[in-house]
Amino acid sequence: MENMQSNLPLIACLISLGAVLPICLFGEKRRNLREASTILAGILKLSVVCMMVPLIAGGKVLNFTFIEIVPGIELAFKVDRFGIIFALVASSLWIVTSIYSIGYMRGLHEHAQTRFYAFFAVALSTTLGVAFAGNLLTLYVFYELLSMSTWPLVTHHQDKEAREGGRKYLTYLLGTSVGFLLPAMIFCYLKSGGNSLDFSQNGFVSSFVNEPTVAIVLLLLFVFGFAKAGLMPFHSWLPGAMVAPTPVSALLHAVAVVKVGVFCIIRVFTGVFGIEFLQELDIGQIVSYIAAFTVVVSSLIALSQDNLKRRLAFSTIGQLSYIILGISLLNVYGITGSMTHIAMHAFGKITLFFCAGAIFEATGKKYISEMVGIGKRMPITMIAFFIGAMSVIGLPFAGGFWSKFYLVWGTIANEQPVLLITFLASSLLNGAYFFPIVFKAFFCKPEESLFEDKIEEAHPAAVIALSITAIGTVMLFIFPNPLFDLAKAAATQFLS
Amino acid sequence: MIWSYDAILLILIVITAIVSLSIKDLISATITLGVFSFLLCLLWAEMGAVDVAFTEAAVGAGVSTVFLVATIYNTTRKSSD
Amino acid sequence: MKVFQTIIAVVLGALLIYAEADFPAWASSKSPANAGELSQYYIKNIYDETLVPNMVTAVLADYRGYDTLFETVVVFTAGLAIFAILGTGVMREKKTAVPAPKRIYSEPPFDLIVRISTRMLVPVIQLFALYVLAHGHHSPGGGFQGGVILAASFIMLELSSDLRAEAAKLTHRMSIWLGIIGIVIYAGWGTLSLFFGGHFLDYDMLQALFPLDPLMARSHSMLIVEVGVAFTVSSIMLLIFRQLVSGGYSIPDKQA
Amino acid sequence: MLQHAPVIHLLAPFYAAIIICIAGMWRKETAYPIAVTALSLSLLSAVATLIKVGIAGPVIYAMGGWSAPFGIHFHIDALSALMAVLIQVVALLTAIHSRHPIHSSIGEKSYLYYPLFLLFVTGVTGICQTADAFNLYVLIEVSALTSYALIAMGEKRSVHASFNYLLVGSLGATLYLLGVGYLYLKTGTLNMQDLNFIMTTRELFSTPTIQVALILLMVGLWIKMAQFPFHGWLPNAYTWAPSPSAALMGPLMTKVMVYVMIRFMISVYGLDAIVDSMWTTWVPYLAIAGIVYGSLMALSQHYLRRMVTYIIVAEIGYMVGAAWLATELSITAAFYHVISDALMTLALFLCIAAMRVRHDIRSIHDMENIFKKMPITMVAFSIVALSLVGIPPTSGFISKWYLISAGIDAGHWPYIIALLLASFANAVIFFRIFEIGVFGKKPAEGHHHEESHDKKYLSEAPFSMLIPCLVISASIILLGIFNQPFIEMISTTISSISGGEVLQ
Amino acid sequence: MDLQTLLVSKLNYWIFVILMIVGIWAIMSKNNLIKKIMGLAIFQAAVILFYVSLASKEHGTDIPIYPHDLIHPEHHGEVDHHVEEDSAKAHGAYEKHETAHHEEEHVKHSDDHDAHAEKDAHHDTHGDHQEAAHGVAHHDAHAPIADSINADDFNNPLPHVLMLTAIVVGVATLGVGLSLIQRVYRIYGSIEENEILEAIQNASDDGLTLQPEEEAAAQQE
Repeated sequence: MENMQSNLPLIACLISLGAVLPICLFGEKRRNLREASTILAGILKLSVVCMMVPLIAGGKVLNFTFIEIVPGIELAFKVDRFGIIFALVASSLWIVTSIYSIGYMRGLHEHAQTRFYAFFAVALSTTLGVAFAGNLLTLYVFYELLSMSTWPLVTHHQDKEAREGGRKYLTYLLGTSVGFLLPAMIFCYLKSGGNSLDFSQNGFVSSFVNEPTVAIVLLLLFVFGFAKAGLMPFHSWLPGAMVAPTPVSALLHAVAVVKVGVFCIIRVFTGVFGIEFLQELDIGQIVSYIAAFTVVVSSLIALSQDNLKRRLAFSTIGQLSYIILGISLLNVYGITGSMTHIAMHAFGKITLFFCAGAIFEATGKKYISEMVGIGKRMPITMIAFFIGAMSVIGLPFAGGFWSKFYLVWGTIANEQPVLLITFLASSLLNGAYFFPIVFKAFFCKPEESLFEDKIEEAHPAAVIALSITAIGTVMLFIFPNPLFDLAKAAATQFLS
Repeated sequence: MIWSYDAILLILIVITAIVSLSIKDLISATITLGVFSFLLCLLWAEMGAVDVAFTEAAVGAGVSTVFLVATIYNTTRKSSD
Repeated sequence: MKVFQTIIAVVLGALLIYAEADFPAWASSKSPANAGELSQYYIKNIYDETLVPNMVTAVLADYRGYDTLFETVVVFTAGLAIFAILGTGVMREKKTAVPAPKRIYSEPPFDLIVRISTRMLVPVIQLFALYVLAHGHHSPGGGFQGGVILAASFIMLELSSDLRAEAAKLTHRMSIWLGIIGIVIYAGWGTLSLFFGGHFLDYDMLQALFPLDPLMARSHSMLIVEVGVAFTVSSIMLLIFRQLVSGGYSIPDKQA
Repeated sequence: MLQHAPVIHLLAPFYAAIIICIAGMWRKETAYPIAVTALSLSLLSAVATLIKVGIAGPVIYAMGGWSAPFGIHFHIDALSALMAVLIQVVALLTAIHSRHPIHSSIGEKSYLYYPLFLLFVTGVTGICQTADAFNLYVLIEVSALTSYALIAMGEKRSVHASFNYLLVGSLGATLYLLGVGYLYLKTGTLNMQDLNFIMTTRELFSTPTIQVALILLMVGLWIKMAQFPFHGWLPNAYTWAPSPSAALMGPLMTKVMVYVMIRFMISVYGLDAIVDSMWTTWVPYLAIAGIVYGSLMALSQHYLRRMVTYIIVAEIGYMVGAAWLATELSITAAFYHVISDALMTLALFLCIAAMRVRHDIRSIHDMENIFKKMPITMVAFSIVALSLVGIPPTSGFISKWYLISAGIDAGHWPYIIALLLASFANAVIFFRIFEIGVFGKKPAEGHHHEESHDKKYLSEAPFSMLIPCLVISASIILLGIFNQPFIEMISTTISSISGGEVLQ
Repeated sequence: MDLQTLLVSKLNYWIFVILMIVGIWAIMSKNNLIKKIMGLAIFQAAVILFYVSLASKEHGTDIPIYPHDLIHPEHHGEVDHHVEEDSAKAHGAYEKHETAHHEEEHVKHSDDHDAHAEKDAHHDTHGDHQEAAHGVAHHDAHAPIADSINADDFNNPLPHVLMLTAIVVGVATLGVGLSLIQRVYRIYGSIEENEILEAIQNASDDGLTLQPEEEAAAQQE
């Protein structure tokens, strides 16, 4: 596990930030060049991340320190296995989302596309910043910058609901991060005698916290501080952010924002508190019960939603709580499951969002009740939708199956019947709110079908993007090993 | 530093201060303030602070009364309270 | 609303009375201020270090000369400030004829007694003012008092006779000039000592300029400083009076 | 000449004011260049003094050659050197900024405006360096008189606002004078170091006179710095003043008074005497009231300038609250916030003035699509906004970090909650502005509408106003990232002053 | 301490407190602007009363000016004496100046403050400071009169100096205040606080634009 100085993580972060310049320069007049520079930046970023993968897989940890902001803490990157998994997911999906948004934005003749692509690129660079963050302060810096850069994307439509959604988005994210996270972080910094907040093997909290009540309060402050993970009391910004155009909600739900929330919570569990310390104090239980509650309630609400995107939003809240549930099990299977579920859910959910966007772009339909018989009109989209749904539910032949398998295995290993039941029940509920859509789309009676029989897909770029992600979901099921080896190695390293 | 002379001056000073603030007509209020300043000048002289007395007389009483009268000249003479 | 203010005033009074119990007896020479090392040093050593019998002028112009410099700057700033605040009227009406308020510039009712007596008194007052300025070292007085009495003599002259004629003799531009000359004398003398290796306002360096012993150097530079102060104070007080009386419509200069 | 540096950066603006008075009467346009050159010269000498202090420790410059208690002298340690540099930076940038607004609004009297401007800078610089309590009163009066005139040259309502400021300001200064008188009565000296020396040797701190002196000093200084119950004069004064005066006095006048308060707390009374006094219990609650009041009023304002004044009142609450937690960390935090807040207030005033000049924007509702009209100024504005909210890379975040850590260190949780609420209120204020600025005012039905990209639409602020905005927002970020040297210098000075061995 | 001695021994301070209350009360509750300014003047005069009354000593102390006979003790036939005295003094002074200045320079910067900071007796440092200045005793007529003065029979000069400054500052503030009152009168046509606030309230514009000066209008009527 020897450390290695390298500025690869910095380059990876700065590529997309650098892409902002050509995007703004080309602007609206030379659109193709602008889109080309976005995709080029995406590919470059993915290549740099891929260059890092062999090094990390070989056990090295790349770190890069910039400047000491507060005595004892520097703005530092420390890339380990867990960070690289998330970075891979984020940078690969960015390329796909860029392709998709070309189709979507041009199809609907959206306004202010330059602003959209610029802020999208900034959001991605901050996401990678969070992925590579070496200590709690750097994590906080990029976490805040991500909220700032995604706000203009959420209020992209500039109409009433978009502004309400944007205000709600900011109130929740800024409120919880400044309200809970900042004091908790400073408390740790002060109480740990001013030495660094680095994510160490068994965390630095154990050095100054002994009685469990303080630990619980601190843990809850951190867990609710990262409101991006959408835990129950602070989740309603997520459905509110559905007003954004679909590539943004795809970014929000699959690629960057919510994943950053969950990523930070896992970092807090493993790097700040340390798994043994949590096991010893046995305070993982509380978080797992909160997560379980969120899973069940969000799945029930999703059932009642008629708007397709809102239903997908609530299903995301449920899936995120799976990940939090997994990490709070504090055993190898739970942690592996939660880490891999980040990737699996990302591919699954992004496909579903792309399909929702394609349907809206092609037919203008938003509500599920209007989508009876759409399978005949847009077969590829609906097949991709089916694959995505299978991955989210956790059925075989789609990536989600493996990660859910590990999560369930984790609950059994911990002899937690209650959590096991929640897992199974919520999988059933997932099925309950996804399969009716697919059945109605394909197997409805001819007289009920609202669409004629001729095939009329959405913008070709959009169809390509959603098919890539659907195929990706299936590939993840067939070749899960590279991802799972990384995840298992990371989990064992956290536990040892 | 004759104590009795000192006491009389102090009492007079307080009286002129309160009177100058309560007179409605501004010109006479200013004149009373001038009296207040000159009494102060007498008090300083009696207390041994000759330089301060001289300054109070020339600068404190002399010039500020002139400035006040000049301003009243340009604004109004009657005041509501 | 009045009740609220009286409460505040009374609270402040009570606060001060609470502290008064702890004051030393009123005129006791044992009180820390009077028996303190600072005042004892001043009373004992002023004549030996500055050859100036009037302790107050010595402390004012030499020991705490920096204070007095900024006091002169306060006076100069007040002049500038009033000129800036009230002068706005003048600038706008430059194009139109100055709508001088009728009362001020009309010929004051001709009053022989006032006119003649002021004309006789003014030179005496000005002489006294110069005496006060010059004898600041030996008797109470000095730059400020002398300057104000000088300004008072000019004010008396203007009040008794036609303000327009008087104002034309000494325009507001001239009084700002005099104010500047006064400050330049004072601050310039202080900066001069920088070039002779002393600290700012260190009067020992006059000895390097003229063959005088340092003590005489100090008392003479104090006189120079007092002259500077007198210049500023007299011209600025006159400027303030002129601005306040005419409400800012000072007589436009000849060339304007 | 270097050993006279402390005097040089005091006299440079002073002499420049006099030269402008003379030269201005003939050629009005000479005023601006003289002012800028003088201020840049004084900035250089201030930086030189700061470096000298950094290396050789506190610089003592005896005025008139008289030794410690008998004459007035400068005691320049790292705090006063930093304040001097801050003042010159703010003054220089405001002077550069002021060419356009002054020329347009009070052009013909610029030969009076700049001398008052420079005399204000002289007074404020003097305050930061003098070690004599009474001399501080005279310098407060110099800067106060100039600020009354600088305010009264603004819009119609500024005259009445300036008169109220005069009354309250003189009241505050005279209360300060009375407090110094009480100290002199008990100790016999006026020099700050000497006061501390005598008060510690004779254990005078508990005597009623010294306690009442502390009350008088603090009430006087709170009035001058517009701390919560005494802030009545500030909103009107800085809203109607001409924009360069507001940009000059907003960051400087109130912040220098906070410096004076800190100077009295640590150099005259000594931290250990203050820690166990009952002040440290009730003053933070007063500050919290100020923070909450300032933030709420700022939320409810529509006029930009008035909103900034209420933000100043809230920020003063931060500093006073932190200072009176009376630990070394909290005073370091308070002092660092003095510097970072001065820069932020200046940046706000400069950007708002730029918007006012080019697009006549006065209230939030006029700011429609301002990001398209003035992209560069709005980038500077958004950096400052993020800094006020406390988003990481900026100096606002670092000062919030130190303020909260001071709160936690002192275990004063209400103060921390007030800080967080205030930064959240700032977030609401500025994102409301961003919403209107970026997305336009009337919500567009549906989302198909074209936007105009023609050249006329895009009209940036004049060049001389744009440069200060950019320099300031860049310095906010730089101060945020490279804050260690400043924090280091401040904390060592404070610990050395209150650490017992009083540095002469 | 019974009331009589309390009242008698500190009458000045009582009057100072009363004047302070009158001043502050006038500033806050008087409606007329000129009355407010007069209240401020009274308030400042009260502070001056406080400073000067702490400077005076027991009865019979003298004004802070050295009496003539103390300064020039021998006045018989000083004409010829004078010339010789001057040259001696000039010579002695020059040579004394060299050492004093050098001494002072050195003393000022380094040890004077450390000596000052040490706990040992204050007085001797000043003693030797004094001796240093007079170490090279010049033998002419101007013998140091420092030790022949008893500090208690002169009033303390320092507060007098401070109050000189305070009075002049007070007048400067008064001048600026009165000029502001005149401008307020020109703009709003009245110097009563309540009338001014009404004028601001119902002023249609929000006071932002510098109207063509109402002053001209107010001035005409």
